[in-house]
Amino acid sequence: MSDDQLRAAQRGQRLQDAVTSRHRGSPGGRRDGSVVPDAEFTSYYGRPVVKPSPWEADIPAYLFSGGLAAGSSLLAAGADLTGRPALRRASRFSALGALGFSMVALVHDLGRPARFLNMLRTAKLTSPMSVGTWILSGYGPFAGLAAAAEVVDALPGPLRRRWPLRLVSRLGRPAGLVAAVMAPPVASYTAVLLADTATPSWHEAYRELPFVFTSSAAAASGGMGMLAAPVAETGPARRLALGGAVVELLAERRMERSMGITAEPLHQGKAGRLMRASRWLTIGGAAGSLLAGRSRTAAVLSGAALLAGSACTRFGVFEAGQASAKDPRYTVVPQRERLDRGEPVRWS
Amino acid sequence: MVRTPLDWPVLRQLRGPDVLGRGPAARSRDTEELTPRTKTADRVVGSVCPYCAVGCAQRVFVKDEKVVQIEGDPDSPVNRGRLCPKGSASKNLVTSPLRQQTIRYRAPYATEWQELDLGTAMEMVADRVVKARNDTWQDIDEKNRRVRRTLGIASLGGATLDNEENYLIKKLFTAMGAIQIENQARI
Amino acid sequence: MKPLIGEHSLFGPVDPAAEAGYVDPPARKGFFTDTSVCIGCKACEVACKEWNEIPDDGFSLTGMSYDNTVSLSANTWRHVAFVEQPAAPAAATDGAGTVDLGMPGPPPPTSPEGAQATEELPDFRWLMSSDVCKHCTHAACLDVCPTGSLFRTEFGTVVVQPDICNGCGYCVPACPYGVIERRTGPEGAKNVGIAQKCTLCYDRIGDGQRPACAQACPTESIQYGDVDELRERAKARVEQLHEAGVMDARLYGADPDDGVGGAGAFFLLLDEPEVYGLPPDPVVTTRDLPHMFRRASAAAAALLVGAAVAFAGRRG
Amino acid sequence: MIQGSNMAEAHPVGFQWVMEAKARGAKVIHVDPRFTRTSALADQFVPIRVGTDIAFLGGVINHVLQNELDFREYVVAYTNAATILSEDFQDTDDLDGLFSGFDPETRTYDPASWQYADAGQKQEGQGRQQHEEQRETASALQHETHGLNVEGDPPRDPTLQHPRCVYQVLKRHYSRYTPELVERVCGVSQEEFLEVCRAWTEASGRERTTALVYSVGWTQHSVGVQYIRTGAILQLLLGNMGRPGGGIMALRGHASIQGSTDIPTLFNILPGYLPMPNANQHESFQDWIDSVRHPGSKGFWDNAGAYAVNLLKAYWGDAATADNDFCFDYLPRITGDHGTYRTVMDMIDGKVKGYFLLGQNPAVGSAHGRAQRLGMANLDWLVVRDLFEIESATFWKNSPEVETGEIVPEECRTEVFLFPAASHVEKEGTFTQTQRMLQWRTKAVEPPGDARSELWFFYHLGRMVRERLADSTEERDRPLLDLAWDYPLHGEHDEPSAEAVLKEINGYEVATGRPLSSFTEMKDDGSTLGGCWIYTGVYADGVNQAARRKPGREQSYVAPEWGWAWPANRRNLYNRASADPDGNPWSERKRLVWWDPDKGENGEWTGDDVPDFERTKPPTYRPDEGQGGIAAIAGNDPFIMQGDGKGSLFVPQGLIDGPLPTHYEPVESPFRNVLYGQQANPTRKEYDRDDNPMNPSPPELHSDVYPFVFTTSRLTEHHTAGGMSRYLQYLAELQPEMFVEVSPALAAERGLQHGGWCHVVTSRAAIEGRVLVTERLRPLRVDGRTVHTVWLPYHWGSGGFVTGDSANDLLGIALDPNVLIQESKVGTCDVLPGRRPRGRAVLDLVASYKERSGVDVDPGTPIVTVGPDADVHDHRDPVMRKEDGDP
Repeated sequence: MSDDQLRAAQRGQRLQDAVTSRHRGSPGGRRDGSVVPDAEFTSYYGRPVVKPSPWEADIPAYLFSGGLAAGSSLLAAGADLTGRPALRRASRFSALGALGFSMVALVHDLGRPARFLNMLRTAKLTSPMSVGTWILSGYGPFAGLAAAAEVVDALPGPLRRRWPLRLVSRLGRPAGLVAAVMAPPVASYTAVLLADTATPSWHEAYRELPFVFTSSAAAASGGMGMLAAPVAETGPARRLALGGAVVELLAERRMERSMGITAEPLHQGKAGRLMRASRWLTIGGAAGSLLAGRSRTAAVLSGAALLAGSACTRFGVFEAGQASAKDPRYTVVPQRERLDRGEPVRWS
Repeated sequence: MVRTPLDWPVLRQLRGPDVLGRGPAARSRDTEELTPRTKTADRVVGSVCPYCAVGCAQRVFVKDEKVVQIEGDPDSPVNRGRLCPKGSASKNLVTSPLRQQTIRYRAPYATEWQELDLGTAMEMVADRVVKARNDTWQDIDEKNRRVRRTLGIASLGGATLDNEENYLIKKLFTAMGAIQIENQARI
Repeated sequence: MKPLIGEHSLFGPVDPAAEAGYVDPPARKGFFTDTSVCIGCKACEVACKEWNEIPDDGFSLTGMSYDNTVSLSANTWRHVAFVEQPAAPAAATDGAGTVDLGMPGPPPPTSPEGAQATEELPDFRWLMSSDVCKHCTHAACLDVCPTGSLFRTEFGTVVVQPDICNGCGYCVPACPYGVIERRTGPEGAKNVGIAQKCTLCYDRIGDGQRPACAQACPTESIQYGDVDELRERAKARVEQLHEAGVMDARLYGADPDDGVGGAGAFFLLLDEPEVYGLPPDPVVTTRDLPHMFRRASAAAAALLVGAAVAFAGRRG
Repeated sequence: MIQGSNMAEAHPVGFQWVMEAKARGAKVIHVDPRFTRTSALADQFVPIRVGTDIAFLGGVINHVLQNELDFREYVVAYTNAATILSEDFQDTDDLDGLFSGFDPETRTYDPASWQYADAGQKQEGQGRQQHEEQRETASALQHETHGLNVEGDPPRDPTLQHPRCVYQVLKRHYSRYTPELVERVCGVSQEEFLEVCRAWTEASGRERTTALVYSVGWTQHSVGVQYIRTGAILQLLLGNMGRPGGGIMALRGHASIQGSTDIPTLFNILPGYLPMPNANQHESFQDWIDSVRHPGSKGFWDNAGAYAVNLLKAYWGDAATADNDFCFDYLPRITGDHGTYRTVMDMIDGKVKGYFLLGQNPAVGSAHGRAQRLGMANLDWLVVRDLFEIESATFWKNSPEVETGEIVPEECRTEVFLFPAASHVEKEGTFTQTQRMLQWRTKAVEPPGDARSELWFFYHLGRMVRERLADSTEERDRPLLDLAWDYPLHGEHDEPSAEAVLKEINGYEVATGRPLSSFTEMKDDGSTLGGCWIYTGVYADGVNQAARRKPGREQSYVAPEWGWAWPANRRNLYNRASADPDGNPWSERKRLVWWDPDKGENGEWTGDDVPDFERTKPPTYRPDEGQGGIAAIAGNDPFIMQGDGKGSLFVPQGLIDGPLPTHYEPVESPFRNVLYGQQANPTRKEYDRDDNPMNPSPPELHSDVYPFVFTTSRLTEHHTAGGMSRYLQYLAELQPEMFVEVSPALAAERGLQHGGWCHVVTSRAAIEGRVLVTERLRPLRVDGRTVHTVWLPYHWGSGGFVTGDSANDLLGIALDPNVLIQESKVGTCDVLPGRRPRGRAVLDLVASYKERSGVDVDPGTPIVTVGPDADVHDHRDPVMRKEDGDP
């Protein structure tokens, strides 16, 4: 007899009470403070209705690094076009680095990593993951090529002039521009990836989540630029970071208002801590970015804060979704309310 | 089936009509070759569930001298092909990893099992039966009644034994003079 | 050529096999699970495991009545729920008043109400229901699968192809019923790391046999057949029960207009769906997918514009 | 009507037919101590205190008789209702719970006064001794299986008015079983009770029938046989016997448990229900035969001589001749109780050397597990044949007694052989199932490794024993050496042919080998042989009839061509009763077998089933005076195995504990018998030993030490002692742990936590399990008090994927006097929160309870609690005892 079993049994008892609560006319109690008043609902021994995703930290890390890569590619292209070589170089490298990291995270999270290439077996418009894979497959080589061009450019002259390398160097700008054009979907599709599920706190966020994620990507990549490039060249990065941070804070607030009770998990437990951290880091980073034009230290600190804030956003949203899936309340109550209002979801 | 690059599902999607890649375009080779093992079995024999006494008929599917499936026999007027969880688990009964397949022998005062081969074990049991019978034989009992029996050998059988088995058991023990021959039917 | 995404491709009533591109598919197959005759024997769970060679789900007592498999999972493709329902509020624990040690001696003062003990619980119910994958008309798991491992069969059912699945896990949170799951063990079991769920015994039905669970079910609580016919049968059964005074009987998942376009495996329940652990008004998430993609495109465009604006500013 | 059975859980596939009947409008009623999966599907569930079924059914009988709701035409014509009893008969109301003829010394009855008026009184004087003997040898019921011994024509009063006719006796006997009494004894409300009465009677009669289902919830009691008798009386009164949709169905729990009594491995009978010869009574071959056929008596047992000769001939072949009484002398003699529980006591006492366990796990599955294991630990050798390493094979290393130090492996001398057995698909043969149907199993694969069938094991064991004795000149070895032990072998393992054995069981002509088609072909001169006369026909025409598998959908609903049912492939016993005395169906709806005057030469019985009647005996046939045997059965007497051809409402012979079922409390009960001074079955079999204590019950003191009632039973997901389920992953996971079900009220009273642990204590053992608090168990008000019932499944032991304590350890051994089956469905106990003590401490706990209850001080429960000699502390309030005046 393991402790797990005992716990399960005790849970069974508590939850049996929950099952019978409706018949006894008492409300299904909440265990911790919540924004919305207690709603009476019934469940099967308090068991979740939907299953949480089997994803671990790899996936929010992937969401974050994908956004960072996308924003960085945009920064790199802008820097390239406006003659900011240091910012360009840093951004191209961070784009590639983030992309590489995200790929590793993605593959690592598979149940059968060796079958990664099966992702390209079909092209499914109904699957955000398939769509995203194809977007990444388009974006990745160009982002890689742009970063390769930076490497070539850093090589000693004679070597650099060998023909394949020279070609790489020549292709740096066009590749970087193509990557930049493809980058925004890389940042925004991940929001659809989460929203296109039955996980209550993800799905209910589907209207605003893309804006939260892209603005968060902007803040992160701006922060990265501030961190990695000399102050002189980071003006656009600071502006991107500031703009991203402000929009993220606004979009996140708007998102929560649209979610009903499924916003609760964003305030509770691990997700709540992450979201609060995200907010303060983003506000701090945004404030710091105003000073970052003058102080390298401020730039580094606020850049790091923004990166961390963006990461916290992704982890927070991820965890809130997981938590919402594990509590039947977030699945049952909105649906039950819908039915009780006489508004079931029907085709006709 | 030979695979060519043209079988790449993305191309199959593009060729239509399954543009969204949900149906025919997504089918794999294993899927195309899927066959139930009830169909590929070498033979199917009629059996009866060994658990309760309802008498549900079973069909046992055998492939390569292994039981690959046991399910209810739809022809049976008793169960009409249906089985309860125990009947449904009877392949698990036959193939359980805990199934005993060799003789285990525990010597007097031993703390562990030891292995024996079947022939030796049978010889040992036969010796013990003969000895116990001789040692405890009664031609007459304490009240001087003619009984010609032994009270030194007893048996208790489960009720999953076949009629033919019970018949031989009772026949042999009766000839041997052993009378404490009992069965689950008394329990 | 039909449009890439038709009017009914993501939502609404449709023949799923035809929609998926099968030409002249056979009649859609499904389950009608009539829980009013379920005896909770779990033959379906075992028959399913025997046929599909599913590993055991661990040996732990849950205390959830006689349900020790808890829910549908990678290793449980049929799951029988047990719900014990006391009827009257006072019945739960009749308190100190009538508690008596059963010792010999004079009867306790409450003896005049002796008959109460049995009269208090006239409507005690023990509901049992065998749950299974719903084989939705609009199946979120299938639609979000990036590899095409999950696919629609010619029978309109939804099946995982274990030789394709790479275990991305996306189908798991996509299912509005919490059916599909990635197998994590036990060690050495086949298909570990791969999404697992009911196949409606695709191999068997392709050969004209019945799915293992329906074949085993002693009381025909699980009925297998053509979905159209099963829906008729289900409607008639509900009417019959209503006439017999069982007003709690209702169908679940049988309406082609519902949030998943109607389930291929639907149920007759004797209480609200959530009592059995089923979502009361499930909706396939991909119904909102076009909207999601539009919002994502807008957000992407905003990012592009935002970046441009960042560079358009004065040189700092 | 389902009572004493949890059909949906224990026989789920059989339950499909109940569900089908329900869908067609049948009302399903379940009477049980616990709300089970059967109750969940029933139209009405009636909770009843465990062990009070006779009071409940007696109440229904009373309802029927008081309101004259019986099917009168059927009752007068087909039962012994009109038969007039002896003047000497005194009922339990006259004697405070005893019938006339009781001897407190031996606790047995002399049944002389129970006889029909004017019946031969030849048993007088001998009767008591006979009852004592019968209890020891579980042979009383032979009168039931061998038919009532009736000579002459006892007087009858078809108006049923005679005060001593069975009908009136019955009416008086049950007159105190009123709804109020049922409520007081059983804890069933009067409303619910009357609802059952209404449903049962309304669904019985000419146009409708009610089926009654029971299982071991009825048999495993100290009055088990009388439980079933009560059901039989009711079904006879309502005209439900021998008719389609009626009858009494015993749902048997093991694949071939019916076969195990037909072709028994039981100490008291030989195949075909022939008795094992008894050293006292069967001195000669003729004595033995006559004890079965009762010369001059009526009915089908008249041919017993032929059946016996054929069996002996099958056993000893050429050696069995008319000159040597067909080797009758070779049969060993029984002299008393040699049943499994007696034998276990003998093992503890060191009298038994060797023990075979054949697919049986008494360490978990038999009552009083501790006694079972201590017995096994005191043998010279033990042979266990099983699929798995069951607890009975490992008692010497991991039993509870090893934990307490009562068995020390280094000091335990028992040699243990564990032989792997073949599974049901690895051998061929027949099972006989609950409906008396034999079904043949074809072998699918060879058994793995050293696994072999019992057929192989015993054939070769016999061969080897015979080889060892081949040169013996000892007279005692003749039966072995003369044994017909020559079966064709086949396969790589020399497997004997099961089909050859089946042919021997069926019987054949010795000279030609032609299989017999019917037991009527059996000769008593040695020209035919057959191992089990009731199975004759299973190999008719040389065809294995049990192997027939003509699809059910291609046959009538009786499906006569699927398998083979004994006797004579008859599916419904006594089906002559489905027609009225004139031979016409009682109703067209309920027709099964009827007389067709136009068939054959002078008319024949015909119908959907094989008629259970002589095919050409017309309904108008009346025997001549003085005729015996089959010819004495009239054309309107459907119960052809009974001496008078009538269904027995009153049973003058054959039952040790009385001619009519009477409510007695279980041996262990917290309640005093409300009806009579006699507390429990006065004739029950008990082993009064220190190692078999019984918890005290009123009128003894200290029954409050064990205040709760417990009962045990099966779960769908497991099989009996778990030997065929705990070792399977797919079943083990469904019910993974031993648990104890209690009501919320009891949980509150004893501080038990749902999901936590508790332990249950009796004077035999303390076992633990996880607590399941459930309202499926509800406290009942009985005799003005609340009684709590504790329920335990008994599937667990120390082996397999899932383990736990064994519920059967809690039980003591007290047996039904008629059949020596233990009372394992009810006992008293205490329940405590938390896990039980470990090691020796558990013995201390049990001992402290015994001390408090006085079990140690005063061993031996007083069994007779009424009469001048009854030495009991009766502290009852006399007013509570008998409202209508104590004698």
